Amino acid sequence: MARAAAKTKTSRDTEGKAHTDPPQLEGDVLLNFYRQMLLVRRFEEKVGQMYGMGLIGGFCHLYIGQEAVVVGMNDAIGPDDAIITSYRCHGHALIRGVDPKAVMSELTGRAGGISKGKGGSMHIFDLEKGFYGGHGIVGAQVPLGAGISFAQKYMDTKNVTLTYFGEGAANQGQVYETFNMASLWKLPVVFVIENNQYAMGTSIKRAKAGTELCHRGEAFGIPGMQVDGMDVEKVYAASQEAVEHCRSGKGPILVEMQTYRYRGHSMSDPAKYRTKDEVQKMRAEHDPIDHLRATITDRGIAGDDELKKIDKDIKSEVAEAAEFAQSTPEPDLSELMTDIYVEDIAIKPDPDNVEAQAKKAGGDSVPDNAGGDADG
Amino acid sequence: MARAAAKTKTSRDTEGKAHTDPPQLEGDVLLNFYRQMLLVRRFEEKVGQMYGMGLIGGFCHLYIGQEAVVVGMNDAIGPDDAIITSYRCHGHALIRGVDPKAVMSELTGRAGGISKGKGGSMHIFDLEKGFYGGHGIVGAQVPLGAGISFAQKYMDTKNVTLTYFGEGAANQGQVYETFNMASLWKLPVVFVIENNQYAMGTSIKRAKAGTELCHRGEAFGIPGMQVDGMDVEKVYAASQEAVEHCRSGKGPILVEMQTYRYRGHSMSDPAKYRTKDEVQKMRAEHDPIDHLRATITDRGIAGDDELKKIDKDIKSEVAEAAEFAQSTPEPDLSELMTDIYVEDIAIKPDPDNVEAQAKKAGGDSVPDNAGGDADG
Amino acid sequence: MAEITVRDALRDAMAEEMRRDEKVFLIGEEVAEYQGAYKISQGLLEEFGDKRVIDTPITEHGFTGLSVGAAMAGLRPITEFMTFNFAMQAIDQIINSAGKTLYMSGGQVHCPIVFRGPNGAAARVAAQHSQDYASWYGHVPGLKVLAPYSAEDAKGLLKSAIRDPNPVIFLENEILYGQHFDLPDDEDLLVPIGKAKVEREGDDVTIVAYSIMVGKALEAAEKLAEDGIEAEVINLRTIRPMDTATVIDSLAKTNRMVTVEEGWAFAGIGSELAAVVMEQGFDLLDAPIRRVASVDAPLPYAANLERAALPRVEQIIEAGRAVCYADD
Amino acid sequence: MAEITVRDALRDAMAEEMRRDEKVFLIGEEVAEYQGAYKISQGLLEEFGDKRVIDTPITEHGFTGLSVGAAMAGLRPITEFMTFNFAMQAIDQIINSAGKTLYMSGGQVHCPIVFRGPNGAAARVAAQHSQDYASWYGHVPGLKVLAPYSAEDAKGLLKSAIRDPNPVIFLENEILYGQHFDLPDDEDLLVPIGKAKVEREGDDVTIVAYSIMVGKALEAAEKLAEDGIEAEVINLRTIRPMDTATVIDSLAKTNRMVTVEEGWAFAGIGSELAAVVMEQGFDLLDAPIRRVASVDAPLPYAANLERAALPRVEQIIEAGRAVCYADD
Ligand SMILES: Cc1ncc(C[n+]2csc(CCOP(=O)(O)OP(=O)(O)O)c2C)c(N)n1
Ligand SMILES: Cc1ncc(C[n+]2csc(CCOP(=O)(O)OP(=O)(O)O)c2C)c(N)n1
Ligand SMILES: [Mg+2]
Ligand SMILES: [Mg+2]
Repeated sequence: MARAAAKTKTSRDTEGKAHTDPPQLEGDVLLNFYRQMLLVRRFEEKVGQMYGMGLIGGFCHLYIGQEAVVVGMNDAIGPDDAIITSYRCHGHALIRGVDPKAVMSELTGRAGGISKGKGGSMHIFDLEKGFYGGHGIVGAQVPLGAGISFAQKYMDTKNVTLTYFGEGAANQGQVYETFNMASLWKLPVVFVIENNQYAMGTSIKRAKAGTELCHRGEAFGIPGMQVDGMDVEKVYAASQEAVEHCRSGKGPILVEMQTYRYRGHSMSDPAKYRTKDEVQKMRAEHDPIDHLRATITDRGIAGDDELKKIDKDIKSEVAEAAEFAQSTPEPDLSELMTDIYVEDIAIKPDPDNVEAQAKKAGGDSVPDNAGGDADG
Repeated sequence: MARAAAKTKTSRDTEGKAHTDPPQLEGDVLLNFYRQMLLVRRFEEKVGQMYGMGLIGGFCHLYIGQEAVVVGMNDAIGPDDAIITSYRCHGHALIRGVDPKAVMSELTGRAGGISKGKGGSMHIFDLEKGFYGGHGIVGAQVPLGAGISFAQKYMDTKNVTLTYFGEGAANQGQVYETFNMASLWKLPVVFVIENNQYAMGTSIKRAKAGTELCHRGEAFGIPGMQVDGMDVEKVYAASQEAVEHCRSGKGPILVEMQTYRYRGHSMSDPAKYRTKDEVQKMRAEHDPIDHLRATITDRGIAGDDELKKIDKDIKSEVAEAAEFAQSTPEPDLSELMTDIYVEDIAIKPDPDNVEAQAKKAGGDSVPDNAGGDADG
Repeated sequence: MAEITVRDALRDAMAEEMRRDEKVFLIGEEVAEYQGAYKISQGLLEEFGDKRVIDTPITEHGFTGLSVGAAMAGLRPITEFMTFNFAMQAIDQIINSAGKTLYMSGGQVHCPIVFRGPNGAAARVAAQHSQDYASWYGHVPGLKVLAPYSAEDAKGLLKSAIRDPNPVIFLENEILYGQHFDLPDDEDLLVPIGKAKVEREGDDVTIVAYSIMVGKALEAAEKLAEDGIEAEVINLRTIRPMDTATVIDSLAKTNRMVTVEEGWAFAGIGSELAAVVMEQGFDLLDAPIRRVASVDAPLPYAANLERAALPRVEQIIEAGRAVCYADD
Repeated sequence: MAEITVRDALRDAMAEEMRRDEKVFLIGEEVAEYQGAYKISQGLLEEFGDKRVIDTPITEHGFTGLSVGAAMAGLRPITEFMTFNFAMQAIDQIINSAGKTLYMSGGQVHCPIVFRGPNGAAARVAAQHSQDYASWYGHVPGLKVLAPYSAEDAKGLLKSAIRDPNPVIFLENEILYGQHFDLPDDEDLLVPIGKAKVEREGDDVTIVAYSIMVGKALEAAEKLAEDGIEAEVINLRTIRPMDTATVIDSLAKTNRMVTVEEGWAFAGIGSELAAVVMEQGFDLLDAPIRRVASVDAPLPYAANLERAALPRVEQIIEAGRAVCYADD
């Protein structure tokens, strides 16, 4: 897409017609989407429960409400493509194929966790699946994602990187530095803004001056799309177009996904910044899973029984993950001093043996979760 | 200007007609501009000489070629308005009314310097004149400038802040963070991009993706203007409009000044990144002082003799400054430990008395200017 | 005297100073409508309005630079970082603009600003959210660096910081926010910057700590006392300028010292104390100083590893006994 | 053996490693067409082309994050900062992304990257352009931190850094770039990371220094020798992981120590050495350690003040004599 074509399509205008009326997908594709979205939903619901029971600590951000985005985007990329996102990363990991057991055990901080329990909820990684995390600093994943796509281009792999970030993150300066370089160097990166309307307690209206977010790349020559992120078919259609744009060497593209999170920002958020009605209305009228379920039954792809069976299967998959995440042991104390350097050089300013020190750490006075009224 | 009006005017299109054919200015205004531009030119030429003689050290960036920008902009603001800029700040200081002696002595690092010799070429400040520096970190002055305008609005002074930065700085992320906040909060700040085509050795073409710089604020709701920065009358007209926009409470505005620097980026720049021809052509065809001189004589405002007299006066003013800057002594060694804190608490990790230490610093082994082949 | 949490003490300090001086305002992410991510600014928006309690977009670099500019132009910003980890985005503006401009301008450009927010580990928030920046900021002349422990510290030091004409880094601790302390009812409670506080007297060993570690040091001191070792516990309160006189005076009495910090040991506050004692109190030492600090690793999420990573009371006790040669 | 400047040694190190490994590339401001702001990358664009020698816009935060991402995805970036002062814009990506991700990912995400550029004072470039970041980066586990002095250090350490699978901070010095040193003609010159070098042997006092201060320490040692004091000069070479064994071994011989650094003293490298000696060599000390460092102020521009601010040979001599009680 040439510079002059750095225009923005919305899912509403005629130019973007393809998005308003995306081609109908095959039944098994939709069923697969349904299964995936439900997996994320049920997984996150379980996470919420387990957090309430004190089995998960620290900051924990659920993806409930936004499932259509990750599910619809993921289908456009192959196993050798890459994705990267923020702390709100459980869904991205699951849909990328990371074992739910390994994700859930990371959340409980156990040895069976995908990061050995050392990263926690915000830091899920699975390099074998091209999943680059899981990053805690708002906006940091944006240049990182461009860097992964830089490597893809450098090594001429023809792969692309999906770089997800929130609409709050879209105000961070490093995002614009990245837009400029990605455009200058025609990097194969799809910037996906998950606009769920809120950054913690700040509604987008209070944090963003100017135009819609999909236009924020235009001054840098990056075309933008605005997509209904609550409709997985529309997401799917947009993702195909965006990934194709990158893969064909035209450089970066920006996709604004309009979505919504139902839960608080993190587990301790009282969510006073919006009305219950607002949330209720979204759930009732725009829920991506309800919507897809209706499509599936309307089109006669599957009946209630089949859908119930899917739900049941997923519930037991999630239950199994939860079970595993409680039975896998805590990491061995020796893990404290590994993975600091690739060669595991332990640098000890203290003459005492640190491992031994760690081993002794039984009788403790630091409460695990003291003061954890945080909201990061 | 409402969000919808966040449009860009160029000095070339019809909408921007006012800029292509600015109203002719009074003779004495133009003569005053001439005097000011010449002051900057002659001052900087002298600085170049003195640097060559080793009287000035470190990084030193001349403003030659860009004089029309500062001179034309300055006339739109009053004594209680504020300005802030980068390290390329001698011209801004002089036109803001800082005594040439105090500027030149800062460059020689002497007690008579406006910053007592402690800041040097990149760090000229004169708070009495509303001149907030003089900043060495590319882009850092942009949020600082917005902060000054924030204070102006907070204290309801009706003043505005001119915030200057280079086209290279315009890629820094903090600029976009600032655009967003300045627009959200309708701060009275004029962002002036001095687009002199090069950031050190990097031509704008190699560093900027996308559209013209004047459009870079639009996504944030900031209207932009593109102005011929080699023509002081056009700069003047644009500055009136921009300052009026801010002062009337409409929020920030962005002015891209298309200009050119004749000299290297700093004193040690071999300038191999552009041809001698390119520079020669700009000097011959677009020199802002030549252009103004022609206007003045063409319009019969003044004759050669009067102009020569101005030149002579300025040369002696500059010579006097240079003279003073060499005769004023180095700062007293006690200055080493002042101005660290407002109360001058000297925190000494070393038990020795630091002032005494400083006093002894005569016989020295650190060469003043060793290795100074830098280009910062 | 009333019981008060550190959280409320901080809020009260800001509210009192905002009442006193119109130029004081609070700016940061979620400080206004949300009442602060950690609810430190509860009620301030209501009392002072959105002109003086300002929510920003997520743009640390930008709003820090903007605050610094506002301070240079005569206001007195309190700039909240949701945590100090995020201040790394903005650290150039803190060091190069706020910290150095007074000097570079030959004394012309003042920058009266307070940068505040939680510093160090919270609970199970993992490596990117848990760094202790005391030694980084302490390293830099031009800044003042405070690290309160109790509600008295929090309120009195924050009030002093807001009135101070220099840039002040105010390092809070998330775990302490909910802790209760006695606090005198005194609108004018100002704790002086640059003065340490002896929290507990003792003749046998000096334990120097700051922030949350003061509590752990006091706990350790109680346990040590059971074995007949009386520890003097010093709460540094100010990291820069450091009150070395109080430290050396105590050492003159005890001749032994343990330093405790939550940060990493390398080039930390304990290191600085070791050097200070070398220079000012070497002959006073009957034993080498021992540092207690976090293990030299990013902070892990797993509960057992996190426990093992952070300094523990037993380690302080052990170090205290070691410098007293109690186990020899 | 040939005479070579530190500048050329650095260039050669990069060129050799780029020839050896296609994944190595150089990225930064003005590194390509301009041949480096300090001409360190002279000739590299010509030899390796613009795919591997890449000019960036002025966007430290962005290009650092981008480099780190590229390293995570399997490349081996050399990321040049025009000076390390500008790395403050990007320090979150250095610490939180490059330094902590291996740990947070349980060992999955490697980040083989070298961040390099001049650090500390150049000549008369004033406060914002002159900071020494050795102790800041040295503080942080997950990073390795190197500070070469000679051409051999420069070349051999840079080659080791490029081959190292971890993030490495490589602190050069602008004043040293033009200095000549002998260097063995050896394509495979690798100086090991984590090992200090004894630059001069002596029995009376150990002087520990890094970067440009090694030269000053050697100068001071020559002068001290005229008075019969034989100094052992240790060039740390690596700040993290620090080779404390070499330091303590030397102390065991001399029983006296002076530390020299260009940075500020507070929580600096000298402080760390004081603490290390407390912990590992207290009984070896016949006198307290003395730190020589910059004065505790932003660096001034004026020639006389700058001279007075930075550590001088005479101060090292004076400290050396003091720890030997030569003037008593
Ligand atoms: C640099 C930085 N600043 C602040 C935070 C604290 N924080 C964590 S999430 C968040 C809100 C982000 O909102 P958005 O980008 O919209 O993503 P969402 O949480 O809605 O998915 C904030 C402010 C942080 N982690 N990093
Ligand atoms: C953050 C930062 N990065 C790099 C530099 C080094 N540097 C100084 S000036 C400059 C070029 C700036 O170009 P531009 O913004 O166009 O301004 P000009 O010099 O042309 O006036 C660079 C890269 C710096 N001072 N600060
Ligand atoms: Mg959001
Ligand atoms: Mg320029």
